[in-house]
Amino acid sequence: MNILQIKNITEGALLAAGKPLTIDQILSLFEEQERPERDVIRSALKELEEEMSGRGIELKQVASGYRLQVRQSVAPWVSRLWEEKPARYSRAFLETLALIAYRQPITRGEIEAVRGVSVSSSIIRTMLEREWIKVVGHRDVPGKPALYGTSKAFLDSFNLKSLSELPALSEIRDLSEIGKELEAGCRRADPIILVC
Amino acid sequence: MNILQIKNITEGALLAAGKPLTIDQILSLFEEQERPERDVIRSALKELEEEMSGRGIELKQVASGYRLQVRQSVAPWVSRLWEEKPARYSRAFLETLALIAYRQPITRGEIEAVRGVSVSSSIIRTMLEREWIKVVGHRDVPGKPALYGTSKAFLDSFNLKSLSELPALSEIRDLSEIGKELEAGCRRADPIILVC
Amino acid sequence: MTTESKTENKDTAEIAEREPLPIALVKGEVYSQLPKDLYIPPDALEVFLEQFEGPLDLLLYLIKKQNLDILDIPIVNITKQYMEYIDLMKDMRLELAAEYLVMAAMLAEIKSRMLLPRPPIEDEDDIDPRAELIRRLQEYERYRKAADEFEKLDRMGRDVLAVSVVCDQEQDKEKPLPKLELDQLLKAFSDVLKRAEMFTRHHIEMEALSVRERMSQVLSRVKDGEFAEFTSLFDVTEGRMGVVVTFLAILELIKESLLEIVQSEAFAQIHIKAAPGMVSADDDPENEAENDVEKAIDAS
Repeated sequence: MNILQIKNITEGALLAAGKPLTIDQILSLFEEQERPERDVIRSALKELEEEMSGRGIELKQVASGYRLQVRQSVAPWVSRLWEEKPARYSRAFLETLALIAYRQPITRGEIEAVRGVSVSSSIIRTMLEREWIKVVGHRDVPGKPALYGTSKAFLDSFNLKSLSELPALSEIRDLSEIGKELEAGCRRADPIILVC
Repeated sequence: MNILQIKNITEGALLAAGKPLTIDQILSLFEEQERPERDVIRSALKELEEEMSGRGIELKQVASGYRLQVRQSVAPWVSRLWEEKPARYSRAFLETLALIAYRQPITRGEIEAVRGVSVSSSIIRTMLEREWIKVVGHRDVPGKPALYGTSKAFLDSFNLKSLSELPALSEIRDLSEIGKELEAGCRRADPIILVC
Repeated sequence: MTTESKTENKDTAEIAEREPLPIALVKGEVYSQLPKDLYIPPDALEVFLEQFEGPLDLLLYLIKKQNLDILDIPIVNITKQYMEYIDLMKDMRLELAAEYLVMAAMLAEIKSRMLLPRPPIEDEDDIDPRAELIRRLQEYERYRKAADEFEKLDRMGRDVLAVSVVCDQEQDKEKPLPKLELDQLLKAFSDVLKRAEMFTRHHIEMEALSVRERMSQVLSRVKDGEFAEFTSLFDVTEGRMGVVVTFLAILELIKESLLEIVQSEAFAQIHIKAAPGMVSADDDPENEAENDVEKAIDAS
């Protein structure tokens, strides 16, 4: 099979799949005797990417594979196809998601401790239903609270290849003396709670 | 707006829409003051069509407008995307079938009583359609519930001559023990074993 | 913390007190003080207050509004303002989350500690509550910022649009039926038994499979409503075991009121027929009310 045919199959598959495809998934489209080398697929992807520069679509590598998507420069026009505007997420939603993304695995109680307020069940449920987060285990403390982590679908949804592409978390500034005292005290038993 | 941008918007829209678009629909994506002439869209479509010749997708005019679709020459490969591995039977399905096999004749209510959850009609229907089970009678209680039993087709599909060839419970024990060992090393014997 | 920064801090606080910076923006109008004599439409204020994501958020807001550094919070001043907001929320009868009150208590405690002369530190574990507050504020602020960054990330469906192109052959393929392995079935049965165990105290006693199978067979034989000769149900070629199994099956069916057994006179032919309720099988009414657990599990 010549490289043009392989490239066309790859392009057709990426356009029709409706989700990111891995190189393995693309390879599995070929019968064993005609199956190209991985490198051939890789170079086909590279060629596609080059051909598409300056066009209405682009090839993007995200967490669960390669994805053809509408180029952002034309998205404002194309999105007029749908009347509904994409949902806006509440601050509570985004803060909770950020905590899970940066601090995973994390329990709900730990999220609440940082945010200073309780986390509504519906937020967690929405994220689980969207498969952006998943239960990755349980902390071995009374009540066995679930530990949450983010999924590939989360990265895909935010156009990211890996967690390392997340914007860097701002630094905590040095607390000088107070900070040292604090760390030595191991942030356990908080006197404030006793006061209340 | 230059022709390249218009072409890219047209391409993006056709790719994202998932259905044919008319020229009017494409025009409606542009704000009034930037909206191109119909002929501009027409020639953009023509250019797209030419660019796509020899590629994995093609522009096709159908009754309800223009549509981008996977080129026939690569469709046989691309369609393997949906050549799913056969789905797995759900736990509810397997448990229901197991109960019918081992406890026949049995009513749906009895299955529900053992499983502790309701049995969906679709599961029973699937088994009846596949002719794995059949109604062998009705229990003489209010509602006259159907009594289910397994059929020859069920035995055939497991390569069994008669139900007596189904593994006895002692073998189930071995099996579940083996499964356990495989799963998590040596865990404690499970309570069923003691009972049987 | 250096003395210098303390002085600076004091200055800032004083400026803030002399010329309070705007605290609220209601319908485009800037309010620099909490309402004492002025009227803010209750709806607007409610929206304003509700937008806080908790006490830390409110505190951060108060600090930021005065261009203060988290590390140098003028506790007295901030506490005062915080309490005013809390009072306001109470007045508005907003549902005030307990977390706000916890924070109020914490601030009050810090304030009192700072006003009172400090005893020499005896307990080394005694954490400066102000440090703890600063730590929490900083920690929260990081994730607040991160959430803002998340909002800016390209998002599928908003900034990035998926493509979907038709592939004509996709509908032609028929999904193969899943293959079922015997061990899967066994596993399922053992799972269900395990669960059933949790529903009942009865021991699960399984009977021989063949009896169950024979019960189905016998039922099929008699389900047309006709009498069947008792003896005709037995197949002697099956030998002693087969006969016994058939007999057990019949007994079991009678016990379950599925069969009727009739003998017109002593020593006459015994006939078997389906119990009166046993209509022939074409439709199954799907509602079954009866059935207790024991009946199903403890069949023998």
